[in-house]
Amino acid sequence: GCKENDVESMPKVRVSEVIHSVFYAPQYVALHKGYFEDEGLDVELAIAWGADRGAAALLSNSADIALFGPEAAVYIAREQTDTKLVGFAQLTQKDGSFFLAREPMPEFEWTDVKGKTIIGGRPGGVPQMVQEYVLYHNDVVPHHDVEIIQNIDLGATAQAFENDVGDFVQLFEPGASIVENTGSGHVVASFGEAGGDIPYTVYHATDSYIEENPDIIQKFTNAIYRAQIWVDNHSAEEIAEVIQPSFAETDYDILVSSVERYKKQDTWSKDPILRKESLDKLQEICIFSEELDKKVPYEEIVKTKFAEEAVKSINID
Amino acid sequence: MLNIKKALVPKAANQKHRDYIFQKKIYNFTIIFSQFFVLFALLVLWEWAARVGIINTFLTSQPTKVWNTILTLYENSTLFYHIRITILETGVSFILGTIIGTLIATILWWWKFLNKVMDPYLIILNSLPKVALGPLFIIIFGLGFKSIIAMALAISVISTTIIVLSGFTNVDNNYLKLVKTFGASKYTTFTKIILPASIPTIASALRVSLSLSWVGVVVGEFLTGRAGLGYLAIYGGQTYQMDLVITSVVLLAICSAISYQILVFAEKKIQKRYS
Amino acid sequence: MLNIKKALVPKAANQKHRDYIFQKKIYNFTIIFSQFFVLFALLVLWEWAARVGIINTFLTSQPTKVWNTILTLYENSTLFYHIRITILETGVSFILGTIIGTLIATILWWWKFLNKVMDPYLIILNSLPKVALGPLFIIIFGLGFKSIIAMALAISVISTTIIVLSGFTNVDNNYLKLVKTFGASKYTTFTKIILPASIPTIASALRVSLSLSWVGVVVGEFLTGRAGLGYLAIYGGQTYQMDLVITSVVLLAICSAISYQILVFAEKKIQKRYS
Amino acid sequence: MAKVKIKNASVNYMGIKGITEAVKNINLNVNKGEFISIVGPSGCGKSTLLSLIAGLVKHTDGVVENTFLRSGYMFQQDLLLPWRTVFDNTILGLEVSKKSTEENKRYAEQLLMSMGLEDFINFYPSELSGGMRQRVALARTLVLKPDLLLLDEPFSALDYQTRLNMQQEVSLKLRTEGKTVILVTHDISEAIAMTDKVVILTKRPGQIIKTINIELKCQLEEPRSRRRASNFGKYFNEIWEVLDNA
Amino acid sequence: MAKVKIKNASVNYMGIKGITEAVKNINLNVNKGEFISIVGPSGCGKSTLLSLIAGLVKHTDGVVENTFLRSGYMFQQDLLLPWRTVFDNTILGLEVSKKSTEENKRYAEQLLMSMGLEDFINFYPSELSGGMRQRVALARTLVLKPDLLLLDEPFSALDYQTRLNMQQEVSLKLRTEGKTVILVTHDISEAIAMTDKVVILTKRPGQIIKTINIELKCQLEEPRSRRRASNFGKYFNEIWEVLDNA
Ligand SMILES: Nc1ncnc2c1ncn2[C@@H]1O[C@H](COP(=O)(O)OP(=O)(O)OP(=O)(O)O)[C@@H](O)[C@H]1O
Ligand SMILES: Nc1ncnc2c1ncn2[C@@H]1O[C@H](COP(=O)(O)OP(=O)(O)OP(=O)(O)O)[C@@H](O)[C@H]1O
Ligand SMILES: [Mg+2]
Ligand SMILES: [Mg+2]
Repeated sequence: GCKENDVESMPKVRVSEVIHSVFYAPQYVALHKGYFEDEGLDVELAIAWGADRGAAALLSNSADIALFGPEAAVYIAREQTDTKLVGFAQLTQKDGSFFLAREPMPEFEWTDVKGKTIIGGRPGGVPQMVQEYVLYHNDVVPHHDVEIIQNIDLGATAQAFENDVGDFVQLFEPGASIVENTGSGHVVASFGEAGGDIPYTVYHATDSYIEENPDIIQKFTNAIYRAQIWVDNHSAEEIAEVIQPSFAETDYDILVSSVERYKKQDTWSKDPILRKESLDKLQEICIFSEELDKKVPYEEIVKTKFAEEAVKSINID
Repeated sequence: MLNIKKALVPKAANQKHRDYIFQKKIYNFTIIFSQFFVLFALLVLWEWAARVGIINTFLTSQPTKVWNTILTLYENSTLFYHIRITILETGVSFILGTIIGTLIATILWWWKFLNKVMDPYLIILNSLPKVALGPLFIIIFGLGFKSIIAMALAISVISTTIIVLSGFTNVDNNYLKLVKTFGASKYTTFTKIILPASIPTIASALRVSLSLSWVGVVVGEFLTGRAGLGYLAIYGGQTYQMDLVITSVVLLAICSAISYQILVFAEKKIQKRYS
Repeated sequence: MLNIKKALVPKAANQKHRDYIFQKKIYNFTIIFSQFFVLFALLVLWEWAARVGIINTFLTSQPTKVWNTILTLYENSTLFYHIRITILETGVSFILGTIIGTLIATILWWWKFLNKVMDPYLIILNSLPKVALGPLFIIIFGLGFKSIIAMALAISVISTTIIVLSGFTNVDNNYLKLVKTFGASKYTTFTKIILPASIPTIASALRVSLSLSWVGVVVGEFLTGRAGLGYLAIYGGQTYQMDLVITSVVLLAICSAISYQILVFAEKKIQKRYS
Repeated sequence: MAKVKIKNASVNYMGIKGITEAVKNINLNVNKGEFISIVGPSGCGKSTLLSLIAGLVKHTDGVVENTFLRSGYMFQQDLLLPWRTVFDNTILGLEVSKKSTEENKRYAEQLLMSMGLEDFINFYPSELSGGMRQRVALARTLVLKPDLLLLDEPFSALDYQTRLNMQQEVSLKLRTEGKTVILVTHDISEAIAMTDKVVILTKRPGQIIKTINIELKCQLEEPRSRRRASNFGKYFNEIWEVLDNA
Repeated sequence: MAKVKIKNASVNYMGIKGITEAVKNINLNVNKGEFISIVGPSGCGKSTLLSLIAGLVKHTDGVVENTFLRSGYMFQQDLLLPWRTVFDNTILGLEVSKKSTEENKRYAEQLLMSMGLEDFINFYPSELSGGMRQRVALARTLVLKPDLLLLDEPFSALDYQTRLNMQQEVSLKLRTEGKTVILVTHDISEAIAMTDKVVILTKRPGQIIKTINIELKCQLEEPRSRRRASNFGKYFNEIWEVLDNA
């Protein structure tokens, strides 16, 4: 059951998200269905526009909890040891990007991209690393068998593709839906499916914050878990309806189709537990891309205690 | 013809003067007409090119879509929310920027030694592309409002300082000599002469400060905004909604042009009194 | 003491004058000393705070790390490569921006009607936050160099135009009256009077154009750079190498300050001849 | 025979808010070789009258005829272009009116030499004193060989001593070359010292209130000795009184 | 008894590149009630000499004594502050020297009235003519009740007619109030018309080359009638020749 909430002094929690995206639907569900309030938390959302800045926000104490990929915590653990960022609740378990071609390719094989050009992401970013990893494991050597354009700002990749740059493009939602709508691109593969389970976005806090505020962390994890359950049990339309206020500027139909696509490939974790195997996989991908030389121990950057507690205490109704 | 002229130009000294004023009026009307025409033609051309398919509306949007986006935002009642946020941020950074810039200029005017010591640093700071400092501000000021204001101030304060300081130092030396003959102290000289005499310069510094504040707030919202027109633009960009990008750019242009005009109007009044 | 003075001030009209010059020299020396001291103190403080752990070096880096990063880049022989790229881009957009701005100003000076019609559009374009248009440039100009230059031009051209045009229209009317008594054509008036008389204004427009070119190139490299200091900064951010971010900011500051100084120097020479 | 004939001429400047009557009902004849000065309160339309004669503004009423071949203008400021040398400034008018032949250039040099500027031909205006600059301005005007010279307060920006010296020099130069001169000035003593006829205008709209012929008791037709004439003070007071009551 | 005594005084301005000798070996005594003028070529150190007497610059050599209680300065430009009304400009000196008592303010009003400015007390300087502005500047100086007035080319920025009128007015005002006056001017006729003693300086470094006592044959001690004196021209030429050869 839920803990008692003290309306008088709801602790304020400053949460930062990487970008503002349907990809994090359960978070908005928790927000709009009042799960945070139920738990007695006053959540204030901020956008960092980048995982690096989300991590910086935690380190500089301008956010209490930040949502980003655990690779940032890995890098930081590699660089220095005084402050550790610890992931305590996983939100998404798959890469959220899709692979689009110019023509529909029902029989798409990864080897079809040989000799072609792909618009990718910035070097060092997880989407790019996952792409290279997937390509490599499907017998395509990145940058050798295929040309990858990496110098385009994230906000301009779809436009560049529309403007006849490249043969394939890697896009997040709602970009993929929008490009499909214009008819100039067609989703041929999903990196979520191809890449398998990895801890793509995880809520982090500094180790000291977790130590000092175990209550808050627990309540927050509970709310997220409840939202994950709700999302799992409802249709794309229902989800879109709930999160619409956070996406007032986006067309409702696009919203539904984006949610649908994510839902279909099991993007959202069923529970907030970050498992060792999937972190290992992420680290492998980083090592593969030569952004990391050796793995950081799982225990150093992950605490599953709160997630496990949430799973135990909350019954699926 | 004559009657039309008389109706349009009721007051004139004589027939020649009436012709003259009539022609002037026609000329001014032609200009205003052309201005609207240019706008109208551009919009029509844009819309037409989009409909016929010469340009890809996914990339460049189109006037009717922009209009619809504005309507949608209005119906969501988020339109004025975003506008208000951005105007608020710009206003705060504009006022703060002017005050801080003037204060720094005052200190540097007062303490000449410091002025000379800081000189090269002012130049470096002024020529530094402050956009590159974005990440640092997030670290220092956190996400949100404070970082946005900090970004805007970083961009506007140094320029304001330099302009105001040059105003202070360019005050006619003869005024200083005059109050010296009255035995004025440095403080009196500053309050009675330097500051009021620099008001026209400060007023023109305001213009620079205002336009830099707009730029700064937009860059700041790109960096860490949760609302506002800059946020809308970057959000639209990240989610490939060019309609939203163009809409916010258009709204930004309108807002900043209006604020600029208000300032120019106020400036004219001030200039009149102080010079 | 006296001998030291004599050694330091070999030429002076008399003893009093020597004392005067000596004091001036001491004063100037104190200023330069203080300038270096400020720099040195900041660096030491930063380094110390980083070592003691007051500030988190992961976020703010530290002087020795920045220095090491510079050395590493140098050893990779990528240091001057990135610097060269950014300087090249800035140089091209600076020169192009000045030429285009002056050309537009010339056209508007020549064709007064167009000038009046375009007036409100110039104001709107000037106050438009051009950074928000980034994606559009990629669409129109493609990736890389051309888009970067376009971004820089978008940011600098309108300001240059406005300053140069105000220079053209502020040329002393009496000069125009003078050549009118010689029966000068509009073309002659422009080439013999307006243009040379505006050279000091154009020179000061260059300053604005230069600093906007730097900003524009950095923003452009953020958007679609494959090399250059702006690219280094964004790459550093992406891969959590704050050392690299700070290093590129420092390098940018140095480059832009140097270019600014060169310009000011050239400007002084020009001002001397033309006014 | 009068070469400039002005009959009942008026000049109005049009503005949106109203008409400015600058000068009104002007009747004036100027013969070849005459030295005439125009004095009047500031803003009374003196410069307008000169522009009218030069054909730079159009008269609203009346008749204006000017049969001089070419008129040369000299202004209060020297209007030297700071980026041109003394010589290049001198030939500006030649260049603009496409007459910069070798011969004319030689004439420009001669003019500069005759004014004692031979050592400064390649100097820039900023390196000259006020008097020298005004001399260059005169050379720039004379090099176009005007037969009528319109001087609009040519010395009023100079300091007192330089002004007296320039009056002397310019007066001598123009009289020896046999030019016709119309001089606008505020300075009554300048008008008396330099010209033979003083035309006094009223406040705006400028009308001719009185024309005084100056006949000084002096030996030489040059300002310095004219100033010493015993009836100089009488003319001064006469003009002063007319002006003061205008 | 001389109230200003200057003996062998020199003023040097120091600069990195060298010393500028502004004035040199000045010997000058000024008695109470005297009207003295200083003329000399531009840049010869006239303003420096005034500043020396006012105590604004220090002499490098010699002795300077000034036992006047308070000296008032008047400059070439009126230096009215455009953002202050006529009245507020007048009391600027009072405010700065912390003497803006009710009594002094009343005195300021009286002064303005005595100069015919009663209707303009609340006007801004930009709404006044040049002559009125210079009158306000005089009131601003006089309101501090100086016994010595230092006038540094006070009328040279005015147009000719206004200048003559202001000479008349100011001269009358200062003589009736029994002030002591030192006037710096370029204008020889102004010096003769307004003062009783003309001190002529050489080129820089300014040295006193000659002091001429003016004794005009006229009825009234006012510039207008002094100008009509028959020996006015004689003095003019005398000073002119000294200056021209200086
Ligand atoms: N181009 C113009 N348009 C409108 N009004 C004008 C124009 N030129 C002059 N005026 C007005 O006409 C009147 C006479 O001007 P003008 O310059 O001829 O006088 P002036 O006697 O030469 O004055 P000053 O003594 O100041 O040189 C003035 O009131 C002036 O404001
Ligand atoms: N503060 C100063 N520092 C250095 N040199 C100065 C200073 N003030 C004046 N001078 C120089 O001293 C000389 C005399 O100056 P001053 O102003 O006294 O001359 P002036 O006779 O009043 O000139 P003007 O006729 O132009 O008013 C000039 O050569 C001037 O350049
Ligand atoms: Mg005039
Ligand atoms: Mg002086």
